[in-house]
Amino acid sequence: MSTAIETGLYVFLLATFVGFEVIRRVPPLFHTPLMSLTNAIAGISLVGSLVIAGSDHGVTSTVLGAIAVTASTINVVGGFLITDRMLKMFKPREARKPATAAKVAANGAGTSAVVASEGASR
Amino acid sequence: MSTAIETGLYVFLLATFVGFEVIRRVPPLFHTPLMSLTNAIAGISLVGSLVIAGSDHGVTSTVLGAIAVTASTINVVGGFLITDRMLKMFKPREARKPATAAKVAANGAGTSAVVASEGASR
Amino acid sequence: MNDYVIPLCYLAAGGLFIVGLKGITQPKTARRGLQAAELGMLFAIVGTLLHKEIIDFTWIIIAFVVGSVIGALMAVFVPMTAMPQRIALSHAFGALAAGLVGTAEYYNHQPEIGAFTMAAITLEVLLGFLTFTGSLMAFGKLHELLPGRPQVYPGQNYVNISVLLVAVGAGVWLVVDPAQTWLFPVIAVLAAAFGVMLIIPIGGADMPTVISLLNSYAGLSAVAMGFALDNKALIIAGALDGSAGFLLSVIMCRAMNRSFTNVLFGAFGQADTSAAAGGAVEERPVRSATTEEAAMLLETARSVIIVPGYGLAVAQAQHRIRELADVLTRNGAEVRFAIHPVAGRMPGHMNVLLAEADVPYDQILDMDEINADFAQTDIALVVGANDVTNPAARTDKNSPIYGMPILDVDAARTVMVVKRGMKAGFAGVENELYFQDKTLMIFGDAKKVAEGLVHDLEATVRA
Amino acid sequence: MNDYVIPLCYLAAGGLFIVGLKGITQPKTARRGLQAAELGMLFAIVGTLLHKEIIDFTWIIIAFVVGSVIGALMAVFVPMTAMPQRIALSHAFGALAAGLVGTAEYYNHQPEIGAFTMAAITLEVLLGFLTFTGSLMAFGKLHELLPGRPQVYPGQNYVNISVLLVAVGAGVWLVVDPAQTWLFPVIAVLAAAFGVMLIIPIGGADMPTVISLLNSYAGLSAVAMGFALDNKALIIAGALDGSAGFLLSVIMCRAMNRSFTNVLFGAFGQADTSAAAGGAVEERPVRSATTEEAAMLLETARSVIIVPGYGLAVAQAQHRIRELADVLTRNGAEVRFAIHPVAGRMPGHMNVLLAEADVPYDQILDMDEINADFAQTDIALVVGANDVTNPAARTDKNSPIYGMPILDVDAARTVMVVKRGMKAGFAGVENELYFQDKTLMIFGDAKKVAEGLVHDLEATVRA
Ligand SMILES: NC(=O)c1ccc[n+]([C@@H]2O[C@H](COP(=O)([O-])OP(=O)(O)OC[C@H]3O[C@@H](n4cnc5c(N)ncnc54)[C@H](OP(=O)(O)O)[C@@H]3O)[C@@H](O)[C@H]2O)c1
Ligand SMILES: NC(=O)c1ccc[n+]([C@@H]2O[C@H](COP(=O)([O-])OP(=O)(O)OC[C@H]3O[C@@H](n4cnc5c(N)ncnc54)[C@H](OP(=O)(O)O)[C@@H]3O)[C@@H](O)[C@H]2O)c1
Repeated sequence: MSTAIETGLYVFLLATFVGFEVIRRVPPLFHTPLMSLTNAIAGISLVGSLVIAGSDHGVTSTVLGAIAVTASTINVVGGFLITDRMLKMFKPREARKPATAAKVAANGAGTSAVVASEGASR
Repeated sequence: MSTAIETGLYVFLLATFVGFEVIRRVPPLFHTPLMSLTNAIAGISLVGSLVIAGSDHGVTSTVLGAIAVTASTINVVGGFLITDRMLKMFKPREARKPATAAKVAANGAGTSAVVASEGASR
Repeated sequence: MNDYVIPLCYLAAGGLFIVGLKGITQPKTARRGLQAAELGMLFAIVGTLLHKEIIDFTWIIIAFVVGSVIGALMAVFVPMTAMPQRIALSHAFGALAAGLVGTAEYYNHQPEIGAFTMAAITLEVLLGFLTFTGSLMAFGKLHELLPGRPQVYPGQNYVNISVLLVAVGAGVWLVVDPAQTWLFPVIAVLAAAFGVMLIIPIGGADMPTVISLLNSYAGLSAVAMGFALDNKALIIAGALDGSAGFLLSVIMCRAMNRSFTNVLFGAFGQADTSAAAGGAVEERPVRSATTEEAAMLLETARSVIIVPGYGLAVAQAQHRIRELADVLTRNGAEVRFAIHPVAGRMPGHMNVLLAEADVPYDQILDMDEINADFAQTDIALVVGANDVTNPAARTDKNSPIYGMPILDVDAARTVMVVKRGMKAGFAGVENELYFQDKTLMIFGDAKKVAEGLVHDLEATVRA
Repeated sequence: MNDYVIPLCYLAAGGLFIVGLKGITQPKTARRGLQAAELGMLFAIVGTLLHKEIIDFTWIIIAFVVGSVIGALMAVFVPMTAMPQRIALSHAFGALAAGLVGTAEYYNHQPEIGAFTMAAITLEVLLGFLTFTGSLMAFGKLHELLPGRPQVYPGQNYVNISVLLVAVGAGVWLVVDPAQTWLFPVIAVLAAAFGVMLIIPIGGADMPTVISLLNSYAGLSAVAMGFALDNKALIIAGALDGSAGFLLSVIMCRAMNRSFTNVLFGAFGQADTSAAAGGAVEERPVRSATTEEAAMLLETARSVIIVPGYGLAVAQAQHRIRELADVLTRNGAEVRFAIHPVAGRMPGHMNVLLAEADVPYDQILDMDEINADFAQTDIALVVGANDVTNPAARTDKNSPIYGMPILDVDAARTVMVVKRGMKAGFAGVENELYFQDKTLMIFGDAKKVAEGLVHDLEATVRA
């Protein structure tokens, strides 16, 4: 068995174990960002695409490579940006914008407990 | 960089990730069996020992190899057997030997709830 | 020098991708994880650009700029409600790249490819083109460019599987006898055709499971590319992608108590259509209420659990619902959100929508965390959710959703349901919940009703 | 043929080891996991025996038989209380094998070893012999062949570190200039010496942390062997071993609120000795009771939490304590066991001892699971545990155990403490708990006291 195959099999086996172990711990809260992050990571097909777009194997090869680079780059750039956009939206209770607290405070008695806890955490 | 080093580094990196992810999930209940199981697995040094004990590099090498094989085999055989012995001891509440239930039953009133629950699970 | 730098770049990339995924297991570390993954990608790209095979950067730069612009625009402008489509589209891009790279590799090195590399390339192209067309179809159904209903005809499954088998057979033949170069385009075309045919019989609402599965295929095609190019970073990234997609689809299937086979070949969701077409909706009395009446009840509630579903996403009502939650909180009620694993249009979708509307994530609870609390809750407010609250899943052995774990909204003292009419949900079954005495229907579009409730509640509170 | 069979055997072994460890994360799958690991080892051995370098099986068979017999005898006859020693001994065996293999490899191939392989062999030998002698020392201290007290002298840490640095420096020199063959034995001897010197200043009760760390070193020496022999199954097994040892020692350090440095270089447990020697034990009044008096109280208790500690293991009292738990249960009380992560003589040791005595594992709870329940408990019965129940960890900033998470036994309505006298525990600090009004001391050997309690309780119940 060639070392390339053997090594490939080891890396695949181990990476799959790691993948399953890590991803099973991702809470449902983050399932959508998880998908978009793995999308971005799958943009790793850039690695193959770049070499083909930049090497000297005739026009067809270069064009196929350029399309592949475009497609992969969309995934990388788009995937990371959108994951970041999503993750920024997730905030714990304490981190809500002060405006809310102000509004709440203006509302008096019934909610004083809530106000107190919000105030304390800042 | 030679492929052997490269591959080795990948395998080490990934296996360490797997190790940490899996072992952090082992409950304290099983920390002792875990240690004895990894001991057994570390008997994998047999792989190196066997080749040295069996190959033709002079007496010294063979003797060193034979000692190494003995030491590794103690780990493998002893480690697996003792882990098995330990794991067999861990039983959930329902699986306790009937004798206990009988003794309990003979004790009447105060414990009828316990008896009932033990009975139902069998 | 590069003999060391390039392999170490790839090694770092592989490690950083894993660190990235580990980050996203916790809210606190999620963004740091993202940055680790970004750094990993940077390493991978730098390592690749150092390859001495690359002699001309013109096309690389052009393609990179074009891709970046498109990617950035998509990332900035896509609304959160359109996440499922976007994900489907990006599977298509990734798979297309894999397919094209495989094709170029084949034609560039064609006569001297070893059997193993040939097998890897064939697999890469097969999975690549299959996932490409399949994901485009999924995109079409999710974006409602294509009809969402399952399109079925007799013997369909056999035809589909035959196409796949022929493609695989051709691949094996090509590996065994590399002289048959005409087989290569045949494989590519058959794979693309199978991708389309696979999605045709699957209903639009099953697309989330399907895109998770396509996620997994896209990952596997990257793995195949890694084997073909002997690049371990590719194999790691592909394996992570593959296991993520696979696990998510398993989680969803389990949460629907359905099997993979049923999702892929079951043409589920047909009943839905036929029932709607036949107008077979039964006329049984339900208690319905206006938003004013509902607001009066809500005003007295000390604890409210809001259950958002697919209808909330469709109506884009997340911001209005958050306002409603704010008003209720100001009125002194404890308000929480309960999320079923398959509520909405993709895994975790409801969470993102609520986060977008500024609902703090510790107010959003998973099914397992909150189910026991319904019994101590004054009002369960179901907004555009249906199947995930249907008690038939617990009791009716003949129901298609029997055995699916559900949110126990019927344990709450009062249940309010916001939906447009009495139509069934995705599974096409009637919901006994609506006919219970404790249930109050508030008919209307989720966004409008939420607006009305906020308005009336503010009026009541002020009064 | 073997070109395929051997690598696949190793691949299978690597995978099965992981599956094995995954199994042991849950009681239900633990034994299946063990079987997977055994199968993996079988694959690894078969794969190795197919190597064509092996030409003579005589010595292999002899060594294998001898090893199997010794291993089996040890496995069958070692008592559970002696687990820590046995584990230390098996680290020594594993590390010895690694060191010897490295030595043989070096002398067999000596002039033609590449720099990388040479570095791997050096590391293997260094870690191997260091771990070998270190583990033997740990065995000696645990088995009480050597004095348990830390043996310290001024400047000790500097001397030790110098020895290690010289050994590492010699290793680097040898890799750079392979002609200096005389360096090899120097490295081996220095490593062995360092192993001894490392353990001398560490107290017997810190041995559990130390053996976990040695576990990790033994794993790393297997990894180095894997690099030297280019064998990936070795690297995987070594990495698993290494991460297990490392994680366990981290868990223990955290549970003691101490740092690695403190454990390795802190000569902790000295205070203990000096206090005992100086007879500085303060004479303050405590409430003490006979077993009859205690039995009368226990008879009325509806809920009892038993807190076993190091003293229970020393007294081998696990079977008697289980009988006590049985009698209490028969008397209608709810009985549970609370285990602190560092109670006893090695991680998880208390669990094994209780399991041996037939206590069902769902009656045994970890600190985090049970701490909140002490407040609703009638009697907390502390048997041979001390530091892990000391409230000073919560309140007294000057205490050496300040910040260590403890079992909140003082929240129970009544606390009973079984120990031989008023001596301090491992950390050498007094325990305020014993002077509280709600605390009752029952002085005596844990086993004897437990026997007495069972006897008196049975008498009381019968009466
Ligand atoms: N999330 C996933 O990843 C995923 C994956 C695969 C399958 N599924 C399936 O999708 C379903 C999800 O359950 P679900 O409870 O969220 O949805 P559902 O059962 O499909 O019900 C959604 C309800 O929302 C109502 N609705 C639609 N548009 C509305 C609007 N604009 N305003 C107010 N209400 C509106 C509909 O009733 P009206 O027409 O009467 O308004 C419908 O009954 C499950 O059957 C699940 O198995 C989900
Ligand atoms: N488990 C681990 O892996 C680990 C690792 C590193 C360090 N440690 C350390 O070890 C300590 C463990 O705490 P622990 O509470 O279990 O033990 P401890 O604090 O050392 O106390 C044990 C107590 O048991 C009593 N005892 C000894 N022999 C006895 C016998 N035959 N019958 C009755 N009582 C007996 C002793 O008091 P008398 O002399 O008065 O009888 C002593 O106070 C902690 O300080 C921890 O940091 C543990």
